[in-house]
Amino acid sequence: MPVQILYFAWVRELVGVGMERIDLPGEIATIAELIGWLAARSEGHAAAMADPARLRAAIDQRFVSLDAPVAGAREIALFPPVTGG
Amino acid sequence: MPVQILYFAWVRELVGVGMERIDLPGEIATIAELIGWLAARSEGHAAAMADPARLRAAIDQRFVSLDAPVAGAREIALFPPVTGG
Amino acid sequence: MIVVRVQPGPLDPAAELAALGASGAVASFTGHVRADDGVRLLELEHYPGMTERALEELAAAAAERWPLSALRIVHRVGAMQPGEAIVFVGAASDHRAAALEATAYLIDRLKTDAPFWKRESRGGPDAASWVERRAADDEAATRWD
Amino acid sequence: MIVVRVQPGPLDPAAELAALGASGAVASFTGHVRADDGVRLLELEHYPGMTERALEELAAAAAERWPLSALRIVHRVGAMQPGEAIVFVGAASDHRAAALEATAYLIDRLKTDAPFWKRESRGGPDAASWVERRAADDEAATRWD
Repeated sequence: MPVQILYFAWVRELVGVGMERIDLPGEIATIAELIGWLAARSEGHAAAMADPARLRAAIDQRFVSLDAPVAGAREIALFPPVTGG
Repeated sequence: MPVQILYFAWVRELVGVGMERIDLPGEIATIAELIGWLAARSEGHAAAMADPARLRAAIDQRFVSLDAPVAGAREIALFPPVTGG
Repeated sequence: MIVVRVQPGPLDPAAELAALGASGAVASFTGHVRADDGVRLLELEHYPGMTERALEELAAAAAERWPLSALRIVHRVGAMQPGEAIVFVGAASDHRAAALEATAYLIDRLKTDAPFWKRESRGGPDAASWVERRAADDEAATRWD
Repeated sequence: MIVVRVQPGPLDPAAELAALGASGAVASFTGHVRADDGVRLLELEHYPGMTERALEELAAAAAERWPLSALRIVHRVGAMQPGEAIVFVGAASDHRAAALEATAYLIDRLKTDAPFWKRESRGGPDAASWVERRAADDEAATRWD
């Protein structure tokens, strides 16, 4: 399934792009598995995904935990903990 | 001793004046006793002092309880509970 | 910077907020004359001299309790129309909780610790009445003891 | 009336406060870029689309929880100088506690529930750094759970 992956803040900087469209292999069930799979795509991806504990995620513009299922997602975002306000 | 007595809000309206200078008899020891003594001065005073539980007081511009001693006071104010803000 | 003011003229909350400056955290509270219960005129009586002293002591107590860079208390006295601002309190700090808590403290305590009295007129010759003190105000104030 | 806005241009807290109207009780919180720790430029990145949704949900949750007559959340994005306002939240109500609590809730929750990221520059080529999340912000947010 083609999914839009968004990156923000230092995740975006390390990956090198803010958005990519990816065909996810069917065996990827959760955000955590997606993070592991993305890490293999480039050195930048590897650096950004090195420590999943530092990452947060959203599916279709709602915050989710890293064990959330990705099935049916159209847009997945990975980013550091938010620091607004 | 001559003391300045101030009245505010409906206490002032019932007494009929906002301020009076009074020579307090030496036997008046507390605000509560002052209230009882003032009640005899006029019908207006009597109406204003009728229910001491509805009155609050300040001595020299500081809130005090009704059993506070009046000795040494230069300015005593009697008024209803405050309602600012 | 602590500013305490009692004034008969109009109070502009926006200007007061701006005057609190640009610290990391700035909180404010404004009370207006309520227009929803038929009140046509509100009169605020106070105890000149004691009022300023009470507000200055309140400001000093807040500045002692929280790390504040600025604090303002402005209270109107005299006659006011519905919708006009009666009171503005605000606090500025590097810390969000300090600004928010100091602001809540200032307005809660002002309602019990400063000598102001409100009289409402609803029209008609005998319709002016002194506002009664609310027990909820005493409870709000005592939570800071 | 609920107003939620994300804007790249300057934010005027005084104008936002005035726009909250003249309810009996109006509370506000403004966050400014701190000037005291050598920061020369602050950049605020956000997640367009999700940001607006998150702020609207936050506003709706506050309006559900307290009886509010008006509520505003305005957040800047992009580059800002020290002293400039980053965020304004405010609430108006007939009830003092509702306005104050809703305002504290909005800013506490905004810090954990909306996708914003701050980057600070202190001058020098490599001196830009992403701000780390503070545990105190998580604690402040969870007190409303």
